[in-house]
Amino acid sequence: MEIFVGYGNYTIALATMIGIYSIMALGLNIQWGLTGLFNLGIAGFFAVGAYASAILTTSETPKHIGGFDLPVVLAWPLAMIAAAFIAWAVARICIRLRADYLAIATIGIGEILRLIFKNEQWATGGTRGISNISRPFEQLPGIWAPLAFLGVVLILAMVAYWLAERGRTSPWGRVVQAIRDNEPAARAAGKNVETFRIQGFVIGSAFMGLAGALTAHYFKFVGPEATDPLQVTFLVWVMLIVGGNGSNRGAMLGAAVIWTMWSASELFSSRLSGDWAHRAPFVRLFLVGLILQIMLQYFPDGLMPRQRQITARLPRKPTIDQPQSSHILPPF
Amino acid sequence: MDQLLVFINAYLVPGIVSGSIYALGAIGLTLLFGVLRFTHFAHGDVMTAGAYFALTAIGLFGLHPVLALPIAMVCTSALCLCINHFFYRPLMRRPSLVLTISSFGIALMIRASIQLLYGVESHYYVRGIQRSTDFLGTFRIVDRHIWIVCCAIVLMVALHLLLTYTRLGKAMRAVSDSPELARLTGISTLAIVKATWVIGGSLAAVAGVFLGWDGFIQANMGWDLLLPMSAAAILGGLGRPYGAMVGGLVIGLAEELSSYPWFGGDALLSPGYKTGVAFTIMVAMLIWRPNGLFGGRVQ
Amino acid sequence: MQKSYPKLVTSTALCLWLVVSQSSAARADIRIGSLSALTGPAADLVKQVFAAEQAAIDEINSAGGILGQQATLISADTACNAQVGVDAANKLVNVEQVAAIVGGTCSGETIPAASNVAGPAGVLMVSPVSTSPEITKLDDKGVLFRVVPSDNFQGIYMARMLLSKGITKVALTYVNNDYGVGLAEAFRTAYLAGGGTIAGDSVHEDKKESYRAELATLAGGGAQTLVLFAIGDSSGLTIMRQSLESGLFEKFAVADGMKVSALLDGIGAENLEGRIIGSVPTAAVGPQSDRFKELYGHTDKFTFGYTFTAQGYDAAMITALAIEKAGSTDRRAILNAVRDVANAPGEVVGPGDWAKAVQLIKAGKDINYSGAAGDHEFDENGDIEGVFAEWTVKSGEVVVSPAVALGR
Amino acid sequence: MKDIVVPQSKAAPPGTGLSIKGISKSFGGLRAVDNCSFDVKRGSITGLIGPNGAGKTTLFSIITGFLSPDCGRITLDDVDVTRLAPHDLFHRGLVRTFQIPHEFSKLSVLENLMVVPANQPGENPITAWLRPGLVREREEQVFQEARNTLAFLGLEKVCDLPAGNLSGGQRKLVELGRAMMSGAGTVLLDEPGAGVNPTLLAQLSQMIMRLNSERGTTFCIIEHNMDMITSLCDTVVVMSSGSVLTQGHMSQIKKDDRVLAAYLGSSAVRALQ
Repeated sequence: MEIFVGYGNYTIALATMIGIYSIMALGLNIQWGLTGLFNLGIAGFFAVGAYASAILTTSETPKHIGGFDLPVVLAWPLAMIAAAFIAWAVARICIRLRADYLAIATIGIGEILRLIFKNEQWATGGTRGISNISRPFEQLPGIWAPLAFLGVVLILAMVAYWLAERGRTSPWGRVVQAIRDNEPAARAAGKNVETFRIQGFVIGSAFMGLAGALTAHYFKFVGPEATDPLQVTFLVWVMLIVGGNGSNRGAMLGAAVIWTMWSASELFSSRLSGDWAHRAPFVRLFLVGLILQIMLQYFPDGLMPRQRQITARLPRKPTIDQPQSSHILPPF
Repeated sequence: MDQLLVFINAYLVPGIVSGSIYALGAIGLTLLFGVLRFTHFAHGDVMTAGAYFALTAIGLFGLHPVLALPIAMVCTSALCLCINHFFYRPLMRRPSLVLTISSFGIALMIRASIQLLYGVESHYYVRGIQRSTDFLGTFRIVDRHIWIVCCAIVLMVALHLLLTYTRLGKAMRAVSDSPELARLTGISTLAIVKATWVIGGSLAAVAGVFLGWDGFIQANMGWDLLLPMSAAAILGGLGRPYGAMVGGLVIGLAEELSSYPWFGGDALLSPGYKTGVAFTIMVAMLIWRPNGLFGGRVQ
Repeated sequence: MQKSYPKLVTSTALCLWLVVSQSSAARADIRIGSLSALTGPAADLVKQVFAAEQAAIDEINSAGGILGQQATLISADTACNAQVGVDAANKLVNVEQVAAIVGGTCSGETIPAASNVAGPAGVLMVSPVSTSPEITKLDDKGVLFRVVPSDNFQGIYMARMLLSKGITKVALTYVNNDYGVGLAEAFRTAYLAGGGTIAGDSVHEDKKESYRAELATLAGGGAQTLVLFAIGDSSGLTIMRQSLESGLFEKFAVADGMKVSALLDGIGAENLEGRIIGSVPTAAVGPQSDRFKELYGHTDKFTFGYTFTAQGYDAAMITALAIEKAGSTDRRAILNAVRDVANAPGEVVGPGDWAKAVQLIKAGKDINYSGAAGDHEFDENGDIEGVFAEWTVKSGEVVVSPAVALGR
Repeated sequence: MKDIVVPQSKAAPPGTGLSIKGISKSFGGLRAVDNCSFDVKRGSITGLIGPNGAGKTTLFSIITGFLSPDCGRITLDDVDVTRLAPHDLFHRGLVRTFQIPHEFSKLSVLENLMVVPANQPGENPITAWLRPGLVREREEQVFQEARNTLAFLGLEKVCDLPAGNLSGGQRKLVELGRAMMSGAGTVLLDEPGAGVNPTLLAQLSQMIMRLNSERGTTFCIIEHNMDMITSLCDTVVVMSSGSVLTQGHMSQIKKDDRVLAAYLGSSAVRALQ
C-alpha cells in the first residue's frame, strides 16, 4: 500500500514540475516559436521571478531584504511584472540585434543577473539564497498538500496555455509570426517591428518569471544555483525543439516528455552497479544532447508539428460567392 | 614592492596571458562565424577536448606540454571534422540558428563524454610549482607564461601568413567577406569549411592546453571560457581574425585590470564580479558597435 | 495539451511499471538513499564522498548487514541544484521507498530536499557536507541531521587558533559559495573581536585560471599570512600555487576544504612544508580516526583523506545504526533512534565496529557512535558541536594535532 | 475575372505628392544613388525605369525608410518624411512592394493579407486577451477585405495554403495584394509584372489605371516591361548609374538617345524599335 502512496507522491511531484516547465516552454514558444527571438537567458528571467516572489512573501529577516509578507496571490503577479520589467529593459537595448547576437547578449545578461544574485548579499541572501519560503496549502495533511499545489500549478499552466493560444490565434500572433517569417515585409506592411518584438519578449519572460516564482514556492528555497543555464535554459530549449517549435501544445508535450525522461531515467541508471552509478548521470546528459541532434536532423517539426496560424472563429466558407462582393473594389 | 612593478607582474602579465588564451579561442570562433555564419557554442568544449587530448599524450609519453601541442591539435581537428560531418553538415541548408541550437547540444555532448571518460576530478600537466624567474631584477615571470605568450604569437603570425599568402587563406577570407561571391568565383566551399574546422579546432586545442597548463584541467573549463571568448570575437568584429586577436587581449586585460585598485586602496570592482566584466563589455559592444571595434563596414 | 495527456500518462505508467517490476526482486533489501551532486560544480568532491558512503555500506554488508539483511545504497544525482535535488529526493523517498537518506551535499539542494520532500514524509536525512548556517534554523520537521559543523563554528575556531599563535594581521580570501562565505563571516567577526586585523578581504570566483590580480591587491595590505577558505583541488590550489610562484604570500591558514590529497600532489608536499596551518573538524577521541585510517588508509574505494570522505562514512554509519536500532524500516522509528545511537551516554562504537554495535543493540544496550570525523553529538537542531584539530604539513605528511572542543 | 466596380465618390486627394530632392547613398566606395531628384505628382502614375543596377530599388528603399540616405530630402505632400521609419510612412499613406517577393512563408495566403490593415485592435495583446468581441468585429471586416482582394487577384483557391508553398508568380500577386490591403494613397510598386502571366498583367494594368483615375491613388512603378510603362505612365523617370538621366513623357523619352545608350541593347531597345 505504502508503495502506491509513494508512486502517487512521485507522480504528483513529476506533474508539478511538468506544469512549471510547461509554463516556461510556453514562454519560450512565444519568444522563439512565434516571434523568432533567440533567448538563451531564460534562467535569468526565471531567477528574477523566483527571487522577486521569495523576497515579497518572506517575513522580516536580517539575511536579505524582506518583511513584505505579501500573500502569493499578490506576489506571483508582482514576480511576473518584475521579470517583465527586466525583460523590457533588456529588450529595449538588445532587440535590434541579429538573432545570434541576441543569443549571446541574453546569455551574458543571464550571467550578469546570476552574479548580482550571488554577490548582493544584502538583497538576496547571496550564496546562501532565501529559505523558509511559504508554500500555498502546505498545512494540509498528507498527500493533500502536494496535490493542492499541483492543482494550482496545473490551473496556472492551463491559463498560460489559454493566454498563449489566444495570443497565437489573435491578430497580434499573426503580426509577430509575420515578423518572424519576413521582417522587411512586416515593416513594409506598417508594423512597428521593434514594438511587437519587445511585446513578445516581455510576455514570454513574464511566463518564465511566473515559473520561477512557482518553483521558489514549491521548493521553499531559492539560491543562485537556480540560474544554472543547463537545468533551466538548455532543458527548456530541448523541450520546445522536441515538442514542436511554434506549437503551444507541442511546448507542453515537450515539457512532459523531456522532464519525464530526465527524471525517470535515473530510476534505471541508479540501479547500475559500481563505478557506472557515478557515470550514469553523464550518460544521461549525453543522451539529452543526442536527442536534440536527432530531433533537429530528422524531426525538425518536433513531435507536434507547428500549428497553422488560424484566424480565430471566422466562417471558413467565405462569403465570396455572394454576388455583390465582386463589385467591391479591394481596399486600395 | 614598487607599485608599478606590482601592476606589471600581477595585473598586466596575467592579463596578457589570459588574453592570449582568449585570443586563440576567439580566432576559431570568429573564423567559423565568417565561413559558416553561425556562432559555435561548442567551441569552449572543443578547447576542453584539446586539453584532455594533451593530458592523455602527456600521461602516455611523459611529454612536455609544448611537445604535446601537435598531438592535441591533430586530435582536436579530427574531432571537429567528425562533429561537422555528423552533426553540422546535415543542418547546413537550414537557417543558421538551427546550427547554433545544435552546437549548444554538441557542447553538452562533448562535456558529458569527457566527464564519462576522464571523471570529474581536476587534472594537472605538471606537478609542483615553478618559482618565477627575475628578469633584470624587476619582472618576475614564470617560464610557462613566456612559452604561452610566445607560442600564441607564433601561431598568430602563422595564421596571418596563411590568410595573406596562401590560396586557401585568400579563399577563406573571400568566403568570409561574401559567401555568394566566393561561390561564383568557383571556390570550393566544402574544402574551405573543412580547413576552417582544422584551423579553428587546432587553435582551440592550443588554447585549451595553455589554459590547463597555467591552471588545471577540468571538464567545465572550456564552457566557462565561452563567454569571454565570444566577447573577444564580438569586440574584434565577428568574422575578423585580426580583430579577435586584439579583442582577446583587450578582454583578458580588462578582466584583470578591473580589480586593480585604481582609486585608493580597494579593488575597483569586487572580484566576485570579475567574470561579469567580459559580459558587460560584450553586451555594450553589441549595442553600440555590433560590428566590432574596427568595424566600419555595415552588414 | 489534451492530446499530450494520454502520451504523458502512458509514458509515466510505462516507466513506473518497469521500475516496479525491476525493484520487486530487491524488495528484501534495506534501501538507503544517497543524495549526491554527482554532476554539477562540486562533482569532483561529491564523487569521493559518495564512494566513502558506499564503502561504509559495503563494510556493513560484509559484517552481517542491517537487521540481518543486505543494505543497498541507491544514489540520486542532485547536480548541486534545487530542481534536480528535489526531484532526486522525491524519487528516493517515493519510488525507491528508501528507509533513510544520506545527503545531500550542496546546501542549495539539501535545504529544499529536506523542507520539501524528506520533512513532510518524515524521512531521516544525514548530510555529510552541507555546512550552511541556514540549515540550523530550517523548518525541516526535525528530519535533517548533519555530521559536519556549521561554518559558524569552524570560522570561530580558526580565528582563535590564529590569535593564539600570535598571528594578528592576515589577509582573507574566500570562494564565493555558501561554504566560503559562511566561514569568512564567522571568522571575520571572531577575529576582529579577538583583536586581529584583516588587511585585505576579498571574495573570489571559483575555477578561474588566474587569481594573481586578487592576490596582489590582498598583498598590498601588508599581511604575511593568507587566510584561504576554498576547496583544495579547485580555486584553493590555484591561489596557493600562484601566490607561491609570484612570492606574494608564503604562509597560509586554511580550513577543512583544503585538506585534500590533490593539494599535496598538485603543489608538492615539499613546497608546503611549514607554510600551511589548517583546521579540521575531527574526533574528540583519537582511536576512532586511527581505526578509520587503518581500515581505509590504503583503500582503492575512495581517496583517503579527501575532504568530507570521513563525514560521508560517518553519515552512512549513523543512518545504518539508526535503522538497526529502530528494528524496522519504519521511518518515524528510525528518526527517533538517531540520537539514541549517536549521542552519549552509551558504549562507544566507531569505524569497523559494526558487528559489535549490532550485538550491543540486540542486547538492549545503549550505544554512542563516535566516528572518523567526530563524536557527533546532535543538538536539538540536528547540528553537531564543533570539535576541531589543527593540521599542518611536516616532512611530506599531513600532521593533525590533538583536537580541541569549541565551547559555544 | 469578373468586372470590378469602382465606387465613384473619391476624387484625387489634395497635396503635391511625393518629392525627392538631392538623395545620395553610398555603400562603401560604391555610390548607389547619386543626387537624385524628381517628383511623383499626387494622382499621377510615374514610371521609374533604367538598366539593372541603376539604383532604382535602392531609391525605393530610401524613400520608404528601409535605408537612410546620406543626404537629401524627401517630402510627402510638403511634409518632410526623410528618415522616417517604414511603419510611420505606412501610416502616412506610403507603401512599397518588393522586387523579390517577401511573403510571410508560414502564414496562409489569406493571413498574409490580413496582417496588413492598420488599426486592428487585436494587435494589442491585452485587447486580444480581454476584448474578444472588439477583436472579432474588426477581424470580420479584415477577413472580407482580404477575401475580396484575393478574389480580384484570382488566388481564392490557394487562400489556405502557406504562402511559402506558392509559385513565384503567385507570390508576386500576394505581394501586390498586401499593397492593395494597405489602403495607402501612394504606392511604390517594384516590378509588379515580373513573373506574372500576360492575361493577368493586362488586368493588373487596368486595375492600376482605374484605382488611379477613380480613387486618386498615386503610383510610382519600377518595371522593365516597356509596354506596361508606356500604357500606364504619365511621367517616366530614367535612372542610370545611380542618378536621374532624364524625365518626361514616354514619347519624349523614346526620342532621347542617352536613354538608348544607357540600356545598350537591353529589352528597352527592342521595345522602342
